[in-house]
Amino acid sequence: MSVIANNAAVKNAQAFEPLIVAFCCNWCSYAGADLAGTSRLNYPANIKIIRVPCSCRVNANFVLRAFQRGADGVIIAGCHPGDCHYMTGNYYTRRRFSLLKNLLAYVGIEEARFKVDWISASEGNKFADVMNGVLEKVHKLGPNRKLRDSRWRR
Amino acid sequence: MEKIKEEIRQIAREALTGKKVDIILAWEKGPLWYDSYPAFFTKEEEVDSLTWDSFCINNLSKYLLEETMADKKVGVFVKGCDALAFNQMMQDNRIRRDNVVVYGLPCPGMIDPDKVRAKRLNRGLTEVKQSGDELIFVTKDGEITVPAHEVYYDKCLYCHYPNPVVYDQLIGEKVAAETALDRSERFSQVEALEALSAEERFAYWDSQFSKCMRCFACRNVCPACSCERCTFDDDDLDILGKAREDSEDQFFHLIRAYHVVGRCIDCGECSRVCPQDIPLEKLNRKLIKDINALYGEYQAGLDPSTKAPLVTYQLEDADSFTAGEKGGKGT
Amino acid sequence: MKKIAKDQLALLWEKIDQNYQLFLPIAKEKAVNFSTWKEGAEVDLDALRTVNSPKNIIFPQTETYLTFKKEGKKLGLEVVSRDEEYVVFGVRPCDVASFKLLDNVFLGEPVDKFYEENRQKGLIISQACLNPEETCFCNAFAINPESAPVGADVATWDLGDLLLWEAQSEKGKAFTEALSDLLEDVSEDDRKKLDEVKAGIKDKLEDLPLVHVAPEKIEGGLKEIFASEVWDELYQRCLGCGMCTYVCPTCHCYDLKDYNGNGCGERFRCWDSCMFSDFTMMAHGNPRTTQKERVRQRFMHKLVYYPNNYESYACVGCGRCTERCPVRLDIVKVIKKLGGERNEL
Amino acid sequence: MQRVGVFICWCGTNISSTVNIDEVVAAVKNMPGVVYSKDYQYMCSEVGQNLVKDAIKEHNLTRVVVAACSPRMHESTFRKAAKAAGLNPYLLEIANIREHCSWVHKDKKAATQKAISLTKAAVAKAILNQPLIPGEVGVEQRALVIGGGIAGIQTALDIADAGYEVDLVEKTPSIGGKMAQLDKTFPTLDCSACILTPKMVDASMHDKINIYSYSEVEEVNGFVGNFEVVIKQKARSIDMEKCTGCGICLAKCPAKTALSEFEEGLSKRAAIYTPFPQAVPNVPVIDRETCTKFRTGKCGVCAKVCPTGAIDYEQKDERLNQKYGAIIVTTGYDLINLDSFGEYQYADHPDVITGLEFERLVNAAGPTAGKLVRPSDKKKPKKVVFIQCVGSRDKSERGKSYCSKICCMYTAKHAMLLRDKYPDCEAYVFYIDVRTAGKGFEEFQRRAVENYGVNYIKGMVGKIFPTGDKLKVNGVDALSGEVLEIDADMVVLASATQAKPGASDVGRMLSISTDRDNFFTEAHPKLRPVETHCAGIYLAGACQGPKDIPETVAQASAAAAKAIGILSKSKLVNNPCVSQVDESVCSGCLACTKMCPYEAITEKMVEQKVHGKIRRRRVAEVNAALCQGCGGCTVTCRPGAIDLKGFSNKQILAEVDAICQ
Repeated sequence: MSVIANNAAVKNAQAFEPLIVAFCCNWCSYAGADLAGTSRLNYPANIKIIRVPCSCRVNANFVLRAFQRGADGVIIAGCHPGDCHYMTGNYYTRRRFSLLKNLLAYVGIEEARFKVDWISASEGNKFADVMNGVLEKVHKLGPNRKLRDSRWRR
Repeated sequence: MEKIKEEIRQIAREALTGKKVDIILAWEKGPLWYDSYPAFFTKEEEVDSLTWDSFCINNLSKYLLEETMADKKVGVFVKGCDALAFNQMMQDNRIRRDNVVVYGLPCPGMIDPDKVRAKRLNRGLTEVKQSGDELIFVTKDGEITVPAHEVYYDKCLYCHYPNPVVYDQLIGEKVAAETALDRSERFSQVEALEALSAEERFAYWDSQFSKCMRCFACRNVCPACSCERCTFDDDDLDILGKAREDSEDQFFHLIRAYHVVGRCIDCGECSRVCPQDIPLEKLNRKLIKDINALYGEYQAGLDPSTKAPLVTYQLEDADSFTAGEKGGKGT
Repeated sequence: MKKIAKDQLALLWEKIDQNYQLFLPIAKEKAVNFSTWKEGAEVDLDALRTVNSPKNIIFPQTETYLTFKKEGKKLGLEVVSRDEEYVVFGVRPCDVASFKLLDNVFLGEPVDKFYEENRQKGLIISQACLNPEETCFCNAFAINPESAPVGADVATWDLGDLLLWEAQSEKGKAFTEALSDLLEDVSEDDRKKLDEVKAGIKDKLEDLPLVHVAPEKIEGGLKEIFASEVWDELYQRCLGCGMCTYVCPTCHCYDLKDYNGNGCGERFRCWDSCMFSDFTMMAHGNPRTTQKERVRQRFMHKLVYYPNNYESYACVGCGRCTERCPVRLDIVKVIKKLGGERNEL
Repeated sequence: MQRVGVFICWCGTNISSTVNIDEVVAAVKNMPGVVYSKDYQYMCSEVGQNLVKDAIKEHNLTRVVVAACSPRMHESTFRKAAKAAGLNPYLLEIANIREHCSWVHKDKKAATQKAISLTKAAVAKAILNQPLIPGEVGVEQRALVIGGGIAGIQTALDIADAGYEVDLVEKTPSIGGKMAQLDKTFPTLDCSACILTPKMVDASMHDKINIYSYSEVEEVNGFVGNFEVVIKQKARSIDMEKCTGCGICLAKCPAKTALSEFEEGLSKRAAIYTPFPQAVPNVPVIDRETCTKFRTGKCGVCAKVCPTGAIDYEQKDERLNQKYGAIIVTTGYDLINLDSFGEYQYADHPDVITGLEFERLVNAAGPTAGKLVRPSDKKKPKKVVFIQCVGSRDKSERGKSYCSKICCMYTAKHAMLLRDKYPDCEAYVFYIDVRTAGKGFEEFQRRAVENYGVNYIKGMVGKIFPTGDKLKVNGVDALSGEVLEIDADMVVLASATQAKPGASDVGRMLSISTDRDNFFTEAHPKLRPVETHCAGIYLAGACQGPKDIPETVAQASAAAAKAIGILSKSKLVNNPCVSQVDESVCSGCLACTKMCPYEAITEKMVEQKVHGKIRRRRVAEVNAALCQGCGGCTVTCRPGAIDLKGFSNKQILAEVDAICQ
């Protein structure tokens, strides 16, 4: 019995392939992701990156759209505050998404599904860590149904 | 208020006859007891129907949009919250200040018709008179006196700015700015929601949002929603469809609230006009509360020369997402 | 005529629900709307006026026509149809009257097949208004709130502990028959009581503040009313939201849209509002460019164009816009402004 | 309908070992808009690029997607190829299936699926791409150097030697900077003045260099190639044309009460003064706060004695507007204030001095004419203690967390100079570490220990107690654990260096960023060390971080080379991925202008025909030459009236949709 139950559990876990959309700024986090690649670090294929010039280019619309279209988690990654290629862009990111993150939590989106972090071009390791961290938590939460458009087929 | 009404009429007449303004924006009374609505006066003789009573809830600043007014000179009467709206629209560059004469009206509070109905005071009601802190409901069968705070809108009970923060001319005496309820209490409902689990919160908002008919009354009445063309009406970008779909309702409400971040004056008009009674102020206040906690107290509309919280920053700003979280309450 | 004790109603809902989709006025988060009954639902038969009118059931805000699916280079299409027969309980006489107005539009040639199917699959149970509200003015359109309205398959009256029940149509009779184990025959006393209550309503109606509304007093033809200066003043406070049209039981303009859902999708019809700036948007732009024209369009349609086509006003005096309009630009004020008022009853 | 061609690179086995190329090719064929697809082992090779070029022509491709390595690697390569084939280069998109896919995933199936997904997103984006044409702007062939220390002088000379006009703006009355104050320089011990003065003279004599001393940059607008700068020339009270630099006024001035800045306050100077004898320009200034004439209206001695009538009490500040193609910031550094280091008695005891004061005390032209004596009693010291890292490598509030870099070397130099002058005088150096990374540095420091007998003690000084005419220095030898007590005659503190107090203001004025210590930030710590994030503005010297002279000079020449690179062009091309405003939708709220880091957005009035009526409206306007394309404005814009070319709202949403399939 227990073996079968375990198998079922394993099967369920396998059946759930989370989708994580990560918006990465071109100068730090996208380059950090490149470095993670160059260093042959490992993170799961469920994370898919969209390149933006700066984290301040990310519109709340994009985040919600990803959830509508079936993303199980969304990440925004930018340069560390003070290191923005555009000098001050990420200071605005910080304010904008501090508020959005709280708002999403407030309407019941689990906090682990939306992550903002600062990853520099030299932090390939951190990039992989952050991605793995989010994925692990999202995996535990299971598929996201909230905000999701019932008409969209993934 | 009777006395002030006469004064307002006089001012309106003089402004129109003296060609000081082309239009006077005030209120007029309809056939029902609560029925005070925005009115545009261009002739002296029309002013006789101008009213000022405890039902003049409508915010006239919203009508001052540059394009609405073209190049006309407008005299507008503003209550405390309307003045905040006026300033917010100034900050958003949506009012041409030199075309507007602002008449400030200290506001004793406005009556919520729903509270009157709940008390069954509307039966045969013909008129409501104000007398100090009490209101006299005149019905066919006699008069009933009620403490004013029992029937005022909730927002009036928390109101910190009953006296207009901007005006060219103030009419009547300023009223006491003490709030009937503790101002910090306006976040109590937000805190109650924050205390729930994510699942409970989602269930709550899902059932609220799913009532939405997408009539856009909340947006169109909002003084912070003054865009030339709302992004929701952008067919090309197409971020919001026209179907009744939970996901789109949620999207609409989150983005609507997010678009007024730091610009919402907390006038509560969105909630008031919602036909489905969706408590939109709980979204707005959550954001106001977080701004206050993360970036310091901020009241939109107080000073149009300040930068709204989302178009400025401090080097040492807190955030709500990194390990060293410094403030703001997520859950 | 039949009756059922009010405390038995839950059993009735359960029974109906077994064979039909059952719509009732149900309170959810402070708003009462017609929605499908589930056990434990907060049914509110006292609510005179649901926020959304029951139009939403026969002509839903969003109605999917067809779904499509991409298979390689081909596109598979499938027409969607309403699957279940349904019952709407508690439709007020004014709202029942509104169904006829919608029928005029959708069931005239060319027949709207989707609407037709919706109507055919539905059974309407009316509930008389024994306590009209101050914003009601259905009498202006010759609707008797106390009566069994034409168009209802079953009419009901709420007499406190009792609900009186009378089948009106063949469909209603068969339906009543099927529920016979829950319904009993009325007594003479019950009938008498009903007559008393009905008579009482007449007086109440005369006391209503909007009783003087009389659209037939509006003078002038289409062109004169269209050109009237009244519109210049009326529209000014309109905020351009679509609330009046969405809560209105008679507004019936719609848009057709597609949803692209990743290799599959659907085409749906959805309500539209003549108050919106993108209403009837065409390649060259919008034919009505200002809010004045939009406001005029709405009321001309209700009071002039529609009557010209169907010989009745496209308003049933339900009072939803009177109650809800954020700036109180309701049809009563428009009718009065156009001269539609009588001095004596 | 667009005709998209997709090219999938194997990158040898780099991609193909983890991603099943065949599957990707098959999937790509079904993507909407794709009319052609091709895989190849090395798409970036000439053969691979030719595949792209040929296919564009042969199949009339209107959009191209290359699924290969990171766009940071070869986007420009493929864009050039597209351009060569007659396609606007910005119609090409890269799907990163190497760094973001094959290299980070092991599971072949998952990696293949992801590669398909990323390619699909790139196709979806590419379909919405618009041809972009970089704008061109002219270049003002003139450079501005802010700061006249050795960094500024070197930069100015290099640029001027290349044939371009240079304006060198210096805040104080003379160029020369900190280096002019030094006595000898490590590690060669050659005289600072001997090597600096000729450069100062060169700069002043150069026909391409204009020195604005006693001047400050007040306002900077514009952008690379076209900076518009306002320079404030402070009133010198001397007519520079007439003054011959004879120096009579300096000698005759009765108000000799001000502390000399150049001598680090170790001596006094007159109200009319040149900072030091070799000053360039050799024209004095009147310090109006000290001058009796300005304070009381009486005096006027200088005017009376001036043989050429150069004194002009009525002179006013003047403002000069000038345009530049490039700006080099060389504003230098300062020493930290030692007031909060009470344990060292710096503020209270005259014989506790800083290293820079020591330089003046040993300098032949200094306040003691080179005689090294105690400031208090002018006696020759017998024992001198040097303390390193005063405020450097100090994480506490009063200190600086970084290493000031120059102190180890100059302390060794000071100790050697001391022992050289007075072989009988003992020298003790307290240090945390001795850092001598530099050519000849280690040898230099060893000489101090081995040849000059300087006592190096690893450890910090706890406190200094002035006892009689001695300074009792209490320290710990960290190696032996022994508590030391040295009766010193003098203590020299190697105080930390810091950014100029006004650096952050300068940064703000120039729109360049400063780090947490207020040093200016370079564009990349390794690969772009003299550039800033603001195109056309470069950094040299200690304003970017602590530096010694050789490093400063090297960086100065590097910055000059970068500036020359700009000045030598007649036109510059812009990044075409800039924001643009849809004026019909813009509400004129100008939120975008408030957040733009480059002040690239301004307001303008437009006249629009709305429903047949002319309406005058306020709208935002982007200066494409200033816009750097961060896209932050697009998010402040609620209705989406401002959008970023190349990364438009629709494009990113399309990518999201495609990725979520």
